[in-house]
Amino acid sequence: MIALLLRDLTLAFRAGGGFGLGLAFFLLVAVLVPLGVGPESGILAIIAPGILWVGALLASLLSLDRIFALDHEDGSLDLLATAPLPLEGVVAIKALAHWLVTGLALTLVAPLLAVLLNLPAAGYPWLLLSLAVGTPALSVIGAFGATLTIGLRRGGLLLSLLVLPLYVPTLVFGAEVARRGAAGMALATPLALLAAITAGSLALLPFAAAAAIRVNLR
Amino acid sequence: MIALLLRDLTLAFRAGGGFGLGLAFFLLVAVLVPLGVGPESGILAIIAPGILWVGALLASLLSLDRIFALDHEDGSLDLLATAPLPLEGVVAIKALAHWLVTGLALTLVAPLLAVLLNLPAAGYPWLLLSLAVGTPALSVIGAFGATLTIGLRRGGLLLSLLVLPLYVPTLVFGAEVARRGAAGMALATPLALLAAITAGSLALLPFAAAAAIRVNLR
Amino acid sequence: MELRVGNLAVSRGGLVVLEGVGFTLHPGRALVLRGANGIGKTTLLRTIAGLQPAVCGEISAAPECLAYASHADGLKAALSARANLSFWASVFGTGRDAAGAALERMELTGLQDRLAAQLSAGQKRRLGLARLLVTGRPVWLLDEPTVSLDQAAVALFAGVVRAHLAAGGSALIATHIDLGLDEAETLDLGAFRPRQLRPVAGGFGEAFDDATGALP
Amino acid sequence: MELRVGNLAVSRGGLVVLEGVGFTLHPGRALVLRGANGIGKTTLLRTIAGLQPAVCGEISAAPECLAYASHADGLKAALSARANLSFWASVFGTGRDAAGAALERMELTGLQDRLAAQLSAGQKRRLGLARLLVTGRPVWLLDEPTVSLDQAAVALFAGVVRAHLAAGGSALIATHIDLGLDEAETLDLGAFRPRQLRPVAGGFGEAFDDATGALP
Amino acid sequence: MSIWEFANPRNFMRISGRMLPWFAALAVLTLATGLIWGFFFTPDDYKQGATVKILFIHVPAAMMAINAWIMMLVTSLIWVIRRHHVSALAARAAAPAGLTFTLIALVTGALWGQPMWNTWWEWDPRLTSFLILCLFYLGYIALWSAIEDPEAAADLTGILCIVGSVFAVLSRYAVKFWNQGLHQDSTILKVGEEDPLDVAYYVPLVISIVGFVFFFIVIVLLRTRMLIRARRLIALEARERVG
Ligand code: HEM
Ligand SMILES: Nc1ncnc2c1ncn2[C@@H]1O[C@H](COP(=O)(O)OP(=O)(O)OP(=O)(O)O)[C@@H](O)[C@H]1O
Ligand SMILES: Nc1ncnc2c1ncn2[C@@H]1O[C@H](COP(=O)(O)OP(=O)(O)OP(=O)(O)O)[C@@H](O)[C@H]1O
Ligand SMILES: [Mg+2]
Ligand SMILES: [Mg+2]
Repeated sequence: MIALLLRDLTLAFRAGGGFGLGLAFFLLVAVLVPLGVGPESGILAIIAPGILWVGALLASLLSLDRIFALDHEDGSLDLLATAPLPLEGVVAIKALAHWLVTGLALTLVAPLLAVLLNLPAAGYPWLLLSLAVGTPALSVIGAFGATLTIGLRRGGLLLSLLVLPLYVPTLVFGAEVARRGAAGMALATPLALLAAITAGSLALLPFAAAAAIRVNLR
Repeated sequence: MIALLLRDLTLAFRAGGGFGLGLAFFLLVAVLVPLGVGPESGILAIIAPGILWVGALLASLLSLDRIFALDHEDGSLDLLATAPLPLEGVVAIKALAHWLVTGLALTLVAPLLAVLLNLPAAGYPWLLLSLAVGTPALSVIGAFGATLTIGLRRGGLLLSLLVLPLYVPTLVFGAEVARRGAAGMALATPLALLAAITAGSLALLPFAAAAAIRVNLR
Repeated sequence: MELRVGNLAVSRGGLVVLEGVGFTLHPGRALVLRGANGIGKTTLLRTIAGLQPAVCGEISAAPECLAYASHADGLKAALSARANLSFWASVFGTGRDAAGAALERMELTGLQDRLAAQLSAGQKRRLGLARLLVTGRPVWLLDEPTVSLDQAAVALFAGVVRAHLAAGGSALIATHIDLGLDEAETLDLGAFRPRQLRPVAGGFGEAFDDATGALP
Repeated sequence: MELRVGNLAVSRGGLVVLEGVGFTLHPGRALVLRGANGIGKTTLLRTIAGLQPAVCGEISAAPECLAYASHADGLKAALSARANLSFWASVFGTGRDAAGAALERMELTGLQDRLAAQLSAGQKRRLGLARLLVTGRPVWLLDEPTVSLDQAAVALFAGVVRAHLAAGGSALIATHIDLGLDEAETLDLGAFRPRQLRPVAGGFGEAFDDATGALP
Repeated sequence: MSIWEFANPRNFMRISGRMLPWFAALAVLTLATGLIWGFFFTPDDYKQGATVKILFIHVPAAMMAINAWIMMLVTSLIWVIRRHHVSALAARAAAPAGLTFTLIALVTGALWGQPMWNTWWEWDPRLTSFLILCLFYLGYIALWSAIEDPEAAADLTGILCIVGSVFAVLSRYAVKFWNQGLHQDSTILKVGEEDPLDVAYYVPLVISIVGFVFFFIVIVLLRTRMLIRARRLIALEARERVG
């Protein structure tokens, strides 16, 4: 298990492996939106929490197809399935690796990008907290979606279509926490709901994902 | 040449081929942004042209890696390079196929999504015009970027990183045309600049792209 | 560990491609599967390895005893030859030394720090086969193991298989070429081809084969 | 069309892997390249095909006369066998009939409407080789063409090559196994291995090999 | 006769073939009655004028959009648990119908919104959750058509449908939390309470809802029969090719 985590992390840090690129994408969204929307900082400050959450979501979405498709293409997935590891564990580890290189990294750089989008100072801790609590759900749900499209070459865009509706509750509560935080409103309820979604997906989705992998291998 | 165009279009329309998914992504951006930003239609109307342009850009960006990487993986690109077609022509045809299945399709559905984002009625024709003039540039620039990352497996995110800076002028002028159109302001200058960018990239980039392919094959 | 296969039927694309396959593979023995392209060798091996369900019949060995090597090598292009092997060694719990020993055995020690992407077709294949040594499992299922190997490498690999047999392991090998394993028995799969191809019972093909009755 | 190669040196990964390669391939003849794994057969064929530049030396044939078949088959999994071939036939301008004839020649007519994804390893390979027939080019460069083929298919392919030679074509074939082409000459690449590996002249490797002088 | 008789494709074809004309007749009858009554024999609303008549399409379509998903969930569960092939195909058959109902509800809602709320689109929770439902349908259909092997496609779409249902409920709740909205609550089940739907509208509305139900059944039966025939064609072709 630990060997698998280490391998996935090593591969992510190698050239072309995807680490840093999720971050870069997040950065680019934060840069492009002001370019597209125009520079009035009043509007930017209002939309900042939402745009940052959408950016985080897209950044983690785009790296999903690497979770399993690479292993399937080069035959490693067949070999992992015959190795002495439970497939549920493989899914959980791979989702964890994905979170470490995207979700965690995004959370850590988010304050920087918030500056670009003129987020009010009160919003920073809540933005961070909402990302820290919400991004693990994005990784697990994404890993589940990725198992559905394993067999399809370049299923990337289909994967996005499948996963995005599943991301909606996380996005809504996450952005709500960040927005209310920035506006100084009460936010215990959405935060609790966000945490509940994360906990629930962590507990249940690896089983669904392992079932989908078995279907795809046969 | 026509055989190549037909083949690429056939493949795009086959299951998992990518047509419709670019569209789906565009739709998803238009849905996610309000979910993240919150439902006030006044704010949405102001940011609508910018968000739609950012969405169109991301949608065409995400399908770029299919342009060459698939052909490289299965060996077709080697064979195409030794076939009696000029590589510049191959690039141009592939960019054309990409534009037909993404840029053109995006332009045609943009008015629908503009409804979702409460774009003012005056903005519709200009949004359409800006997309029609600007998206060919996105496809050609993207095809050029795709040739740079041919050799890298799943170079998708690196590709985004390389191409996005190149997309900035198109985005800025395109969104400006759409925004001024929605606000009823004069827009001849940005429109002329947008057209100039498109014409210039169409004329020059296929040569750069063909050179990049030759480097990647050796 | 004995591998007994009895009356096995396997399917691909919803059709039964082989049926009534039966053999016993004793420890210390090798069995070579032969048959024309498309007869179902890959399908049979995947079924025995537990990657796809059998249509019917039984397979005695537990998946925990089987090591499967497919057409694809499962190498990560961005990792060095050694890192690739070490990963599988820790997955199978055979420890770090196993990887070094396997590299040595397949004569890859000189290339161990090279990235897998920078190996030639035959070198990659040798590295893929070295993985078998670090699984520590007794029954090897090999799908055309010698593709891309030159004669010296084929002989080297035959030696590795022979040593594995001598240590009490066994091997089931699908191949088109002669490996020089004289002691191996051969099983021609042509005999198990169904007389008439038919859809898998209980699958989509069979369920709808006769769905509408005679068309009016 | 005669292929003359003189004093050719080829490189891979910035190192010269073969040098001083020279041979002449006359119309109607076949030349088999032999050599251990990793000696540089693939590299040599790619260089001759014009896919990568030679380090030095000359190659007489224009790329327009060469048809290259690599390790990968260039098949689109989502297209039928026939559509795959027809595409190449129209790219090479040899017309629709060529595809049908090639399918027939490689005994794939029965599989022509099957998607390429649904072919077995050997069937895919046969389809990849059928592409050579629709190029209409005289000089074939073949990189391990018989990988995954069974004996019948190898014989079939040898027949195709023989017919190609009889029609005035020629073939340069890298392979580890015996094709049964008795009339073919053999060239062992072992002889062209540089005594000492050295970086390519004018490349990054050489430029910085001695960049700092003796370290102080 | 047990319901599982339907699980056998042959029986399904036989029984459904016999029932289809009756359902079709019922569908035509109820739809025609409900819609004609609704459009021509109800008074204009004092506030909404004639636009209120969109109600007779909008509400049934919206209800059926949800019901179609529920039916897909049930048939998917039957496939996953009991592995009846017809049930997998029925789920597949229902998806495009459900998508169409969703789109009808969205479009009629938009047409209605223009005079009522003075906007085509509003990020109201009900509207938003329909948009998300639309995406679920699209993803489900796309996944079915992307996977070649029917067995794997049925399994994977079944898993997607089950997991998706949980998330669909969650997002319904989430968007409600996010925006209180303009759309009125359900009143159809509250007859007799204060401020009910006017009886003049109530009866034709119920009839057209029943009409939509029959219409849905007819479409699903037709499409399932078509998919069964298509599978049979593939099975016969496969036999021919190899035999
Ligand atoms: C695109 C947008 C819309 C969607 C997706 C939508 C969705 C729905 C749904 C799901 C129902 C079913 C209610 C139930 O099950 O009881 C419904 C009912 C209804 N809708 Fe809409 N709606 C939309 C726009 C509108 C608009 C603009 C109006 C007009 C003001 C409207 C008025 C109604 C009414 C009066 C009902 C019946 C409620 C009842 O009495 O049960 N809707 N709508
Ligand atoms: N995805 C698929 N869908 C439908 N049929 C398939 C699929 N893959 C393979 N087949 C068919 O199933 C049969 C068995 O294939 P299999 O790959 O097991 O053959 P094989 O004996 O390994 O052949 P080879 O020696 O060429 O590797 C072949 O006739 C092949 O055409
Ligand atoms: N991308 C690369 N970077 C650096 N070195 C490489 C790369 N690819 C191959 N090599 C090395 O170049 C040499 C020649 O490789 P080549 O693929 O031409 O060999 P080959 O004769 O075709 O071998 P095989 O019979 O195994 O296919 C080998 O020693 C190989 O290790
Ligand atoms: Mg095989
Ligand atoms: Mg080679």
